[in-house]
Amino acid sequence: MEYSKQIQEIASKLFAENKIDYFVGYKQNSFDDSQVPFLITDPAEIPKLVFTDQSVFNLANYLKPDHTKRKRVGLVVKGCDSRALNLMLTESQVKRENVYIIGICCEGVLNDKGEKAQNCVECVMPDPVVYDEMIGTPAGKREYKVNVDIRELATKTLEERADYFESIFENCIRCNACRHSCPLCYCAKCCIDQETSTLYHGANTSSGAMHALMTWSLHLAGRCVDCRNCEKACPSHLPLHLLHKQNESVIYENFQQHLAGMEKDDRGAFYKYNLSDPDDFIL
Amino acid sequence: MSVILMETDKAGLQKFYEEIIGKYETYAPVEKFGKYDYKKVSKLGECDPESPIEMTMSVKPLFFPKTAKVMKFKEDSAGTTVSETDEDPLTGQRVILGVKHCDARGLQVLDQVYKWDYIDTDYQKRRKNTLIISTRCDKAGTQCFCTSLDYDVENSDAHDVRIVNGLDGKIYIQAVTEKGEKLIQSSSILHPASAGAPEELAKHYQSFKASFRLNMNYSEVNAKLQKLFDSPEFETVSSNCISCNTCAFICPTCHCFKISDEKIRDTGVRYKSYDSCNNGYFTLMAGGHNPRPVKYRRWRQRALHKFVYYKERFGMNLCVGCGHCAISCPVNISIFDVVNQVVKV
Amino acid sequence: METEVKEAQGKIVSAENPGITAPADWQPVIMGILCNWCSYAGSDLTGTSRIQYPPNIRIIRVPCSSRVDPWFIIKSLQTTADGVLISGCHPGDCHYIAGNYYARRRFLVTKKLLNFIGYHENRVQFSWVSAAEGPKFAKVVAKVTEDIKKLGPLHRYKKENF
Amino acid sequence: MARVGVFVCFCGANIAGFVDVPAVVQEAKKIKEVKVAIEYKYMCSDPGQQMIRDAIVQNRLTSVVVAACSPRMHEKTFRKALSDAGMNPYMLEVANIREHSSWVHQKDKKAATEKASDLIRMAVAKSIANEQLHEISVPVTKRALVIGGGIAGIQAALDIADARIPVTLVEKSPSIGGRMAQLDETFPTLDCSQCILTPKMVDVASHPYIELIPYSEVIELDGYVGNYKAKIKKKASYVDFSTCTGCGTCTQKCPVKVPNEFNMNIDKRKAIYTPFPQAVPNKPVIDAEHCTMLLKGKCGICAKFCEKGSINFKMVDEVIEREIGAVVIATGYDLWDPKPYEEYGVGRYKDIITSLEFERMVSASGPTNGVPVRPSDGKVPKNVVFIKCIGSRDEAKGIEYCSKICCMYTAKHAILLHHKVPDSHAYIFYMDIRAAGKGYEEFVKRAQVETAATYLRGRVSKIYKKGDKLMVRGEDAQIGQVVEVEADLVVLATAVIAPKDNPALARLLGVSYDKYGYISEAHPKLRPVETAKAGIFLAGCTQAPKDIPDTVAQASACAAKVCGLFAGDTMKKDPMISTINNEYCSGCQNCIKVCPYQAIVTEEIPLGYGSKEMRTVAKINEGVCQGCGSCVAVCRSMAINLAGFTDPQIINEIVAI
Repeated sequence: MEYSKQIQEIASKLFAENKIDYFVGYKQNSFDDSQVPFLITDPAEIPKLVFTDQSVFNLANYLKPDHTKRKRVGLVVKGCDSRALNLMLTESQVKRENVYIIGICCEGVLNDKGEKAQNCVECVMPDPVVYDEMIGTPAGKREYKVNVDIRELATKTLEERADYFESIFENCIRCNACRHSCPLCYCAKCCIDQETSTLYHGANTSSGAMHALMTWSLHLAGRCVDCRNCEKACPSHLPLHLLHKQNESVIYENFQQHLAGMEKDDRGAFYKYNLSDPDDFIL
Repeated sequence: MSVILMETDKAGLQKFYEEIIGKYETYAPVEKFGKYDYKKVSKLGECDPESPIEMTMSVKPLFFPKTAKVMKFKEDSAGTTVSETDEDPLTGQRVILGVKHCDARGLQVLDQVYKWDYIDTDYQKRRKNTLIISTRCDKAGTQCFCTSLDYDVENSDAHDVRIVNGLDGKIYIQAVTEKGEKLIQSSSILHPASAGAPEELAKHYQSFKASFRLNMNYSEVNAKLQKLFDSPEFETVSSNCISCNTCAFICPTCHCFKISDEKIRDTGVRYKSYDSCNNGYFTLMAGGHNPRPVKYRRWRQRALHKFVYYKERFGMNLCVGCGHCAISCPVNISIFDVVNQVVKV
Repeated sequence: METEVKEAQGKIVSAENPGITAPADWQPVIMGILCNWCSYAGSDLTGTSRIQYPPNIRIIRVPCSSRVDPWFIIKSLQTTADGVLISGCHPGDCHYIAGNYYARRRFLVTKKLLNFIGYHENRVQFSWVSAAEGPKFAKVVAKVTEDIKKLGPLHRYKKENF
Repeated sequence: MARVGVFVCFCGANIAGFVDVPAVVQEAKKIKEVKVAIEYKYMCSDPGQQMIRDAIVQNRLTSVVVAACSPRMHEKTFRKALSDAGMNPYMLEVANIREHSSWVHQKDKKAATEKASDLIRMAVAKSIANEQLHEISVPVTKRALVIGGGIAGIQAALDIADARIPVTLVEKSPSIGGRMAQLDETFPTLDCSQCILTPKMVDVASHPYIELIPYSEVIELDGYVGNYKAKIKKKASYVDFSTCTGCGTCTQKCPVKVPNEFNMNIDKRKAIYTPFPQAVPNKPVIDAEHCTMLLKGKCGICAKFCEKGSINFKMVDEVIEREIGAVVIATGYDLWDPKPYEEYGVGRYKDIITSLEFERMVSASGPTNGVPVRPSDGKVPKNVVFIKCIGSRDEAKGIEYCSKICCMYTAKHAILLHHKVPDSHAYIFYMDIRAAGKGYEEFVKRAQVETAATYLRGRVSKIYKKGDKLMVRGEDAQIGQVVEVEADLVVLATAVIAPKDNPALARLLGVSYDKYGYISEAHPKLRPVETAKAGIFLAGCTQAPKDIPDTVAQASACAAKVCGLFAGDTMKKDPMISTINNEYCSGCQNCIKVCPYQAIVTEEIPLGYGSKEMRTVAKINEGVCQGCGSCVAVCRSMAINLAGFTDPQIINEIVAI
């Protein structure tokens, strides 16, 4: 997957036609083959733009208010990124006319071990679901499979699961990188940081971390698009995807196979209901 | 500066470690989720004192924990009564293995702020009762730049014992402080180093120094930065920062914290936990005013605090060049690149 | 996901971490969050008809089950409660047209997630109790109390024991 | 600093018998914020309330906790006590230690006592987070919309208008009057329907406070109680009512003949027509489905003969808007189509008719000038068989419920038949005679005695033709034999059903309706004239089958409700509704998606202090919000809170025990 050329062309075209105020893409790191997000306002920097299977970060993150200042943006998105973008559009965080979306038909990106990332192996929608311009050939929707780690954990005993997750919460340092790297965590002030609120549990203990991460994952339930920005951002390398994939699997099998951000104007699973939703778990 | 210099071989070093773990309450890098963090260990198998710097968290939490109880309180008809928290687990006599030089230097830098106007007794206690055994890296990490800062890495006195893997296959163990001397002398495994040892150490340091990707002229950078408060460059260097706080939380010298009370029924505990100046509302005031609402101002604060303000106040550079921030940063912003770009323009 | 409850002579063993035990006469605290129009009225009816049930439940009144934010549950489990019971109107009976349908979705996901990270699934239970179902409310409370007594005290993620 | 007073009630022995009240009081005293804790026999009694009032004043309390019976019982009582003591009534919390403790743990006093003090602890903790709330007042538009111009609509409109409140009366047919206008005489008094109805119709037309909009439909209603906005579609009548004198020439000259639905299609009307002679307004309309001019563009005779030139074939439907404060639904009823009764030969035999067809026949102004005739040969029938419960009480073919009025009007028909055709005889097959009502039973007796109508208890199993007669075979349960009656005419008392467009209307008004399509009332006993949606009321058969007296009574009840609603310039409203904190709102608008009342809208606010850039946040419409809290639970940034059940209050409760 190597689309640097096309992206550079499109970017220069957009600047030339004055369609955008700035462009968000990827830049090669000098010290290794990894890439970082790259925001340009000056067309002169366009040649630095690249896109390969190292273009990991979900750039929809840069549509959050404190980045965009509501300017017109040109943006490169992969399948999962575009789903996140779709949700940001439905939740009216972005004005459609303010983003020029370059959708990439993604063939999967690499993890830091250099092999295809897990979420790409399990990806249900490699093609962009919303775009102004598409690069690559659409591969089409794939069949949804329950995450391998979830399946494995489900076979463990309650106690084992409890121990495992307690170790996760113990190792959390509550830097909130997971939240800040998530394109869908755009709240003006996150509820778990509202010192004044009684929900607030500031102590950086395992219970504090559990509280924060559980609340966070429930706020992303039915919205998470599995881009794994959070996991990559986590300085303690915690397997944060577990919480999201768990919710996703429950929602998928119980709520009409709902997957976040697949269709236009699709609201998160918690903002709609169906009369036939499961009722058997209720006494 | 102590002269005691011992030597041994790989096997000997392992024995030496085992001996220490046997004798003292020992902390060492333990792998969890692919990241090494300093935990209490009971046998050498659990830990890896040679853990690679990219994969290792700072040792700071052993002195300034990510969260600590400040006090307990009880509320009833008598009013509010405050009481001491139970014994702090980190204040016992202990040895820490596999500390990086930069990390140890970080503690030295932190000491300044903790013995400044307010004396943090807990911190002091933890420092006093701790013996730090530091292993000098053989090779610099991709983001390391400790050698180009304001301290002498080769002869750093930030740790008590220094371990160097000599290029000649021998392992040299050098005491830096009295505490260190006692430890070494009490050991049965080590034997005094041969005559050529100091040269070996110097050679090793040279090869180590040569392996750095990042180098800068500290005094020049520091001097220039002092005049660059209004540099527009801060905006460009911070353009793709996502204000995620990671850099501050894993930094060995960041020391901002917040206070929170947790109350159940009529009793509660007051906690002191990490906080970060990258946080959008770190400086948000009660009236609603926020002096650093945008990320470039927060970055300017971070850069200047690391490279100018702290130096001015305490004579030490707050950044120790460990590169943890750049490694952990989801978008690989390195404070090294930031300051150098700013001074370049 | 289900795991059986461990037994021990004369002691109640915590289902989540068997290290923790409690005396046989241990009494759990159960947080009951009831919607005002059906379940709370139902619980009042239980009282007026003098139907007896175990005294472990502590009742909180909310206007509608849709008012219940999942973190009420998390907070309860982290602080005072060994178990949580949330009750609302039967589907279709919601005083606010459809509140309980939204609530139902959140409840399912929350329950499964809590079970996933290591809470026994009986720690958090839900019920539909109408204003006329006084006897049912008593039955539900009795069942939940029984379940949670079996599970023993909740220890994990409790805010540090003061 | 919070100062809380705790007041524990013995409730005689109800609480004190099973809870150690003094111990509970001692426990309460241990709580930091509690400045005073008092026990008393009956807190709800005047002395009890006096204690509360005094304690508030003496101890400068900031909130009050009453530990007694369920808040559903006495919350209002104690709130009043608070406000009497000059305290905000919403600083009260009730700890329900009777229904939730003493009455349900009668065997275990210790546990009951512990639980009671925990409940108090929770209430105290909650009350600390209570905020001062004030009743919300919403402005009201003092105009009522009445949908349906039958007797129910007419009565409601007149009563409301007489209270000098403007009314807009919307009727879908060209004239008001509804079903009652089709009736000949009414039971049990046999006074002429027209004679009592038409004066009211005229009143409506001439009333200064009534705006009559005939031949039109409500197509949209938004807003909330006191502040609705209705869109009304006026169907094109092709006649300019302002100039038309109602002379009727056009109707005479019109060549097109169409079955006359007012007369149950027994005779014909013209394509331009007034439904019946006393129609109000008495202006003709053109039936666009049959007018050759409108269909083929030929004819236009009516226009030629109209001196006023009121005919306008170019006229189109017009939508008008009205701002209104309340709605009365009075859409009346339809009649069930007896086709499923094949064994009776419905549809095959001309001489089987429905009651309303019979009603029209015996009506003096009807198609047959008041004489019943056989549709087949126009002969006057001698033997007439009336069959009741056609479709009613018949789960298999029709509906389960009883249509209520059939027993009475069938009796009436028997009497009328006797009046019109003295030598005739009426046979009435029935399941039960339901004659509950003033003078009803007597009326049935009158039918049985005076007109010697033969009442046969039992179902009719078959009707077959024999010559030009109809043979009605049925069982007479009283003698337990199969009987056969030779009939000239068979009249079916068909069931009353809800108008078929009721559900559609209910949806657009946002009210609920039952499985039969009748509009549901808010409470079957205590709120029978309100719908669940505030400010929308119902009158007459749109709710369930009713006779005229009931309908009129309910219509007047609606009027009373509407007048009550409009009594002041503003309405008072419970303040326990959602509020939004703009600072935290991220404008994701998910609250809008889950709000069952469309009570949330968006508003644009400056990005920061004095900033030109705007951002979108949610805004609660105080008038609409009912305080369910759905939005609060889905608000991830915790920008929304529900007054009276805020997050701090609930969490305080959780951590208090």
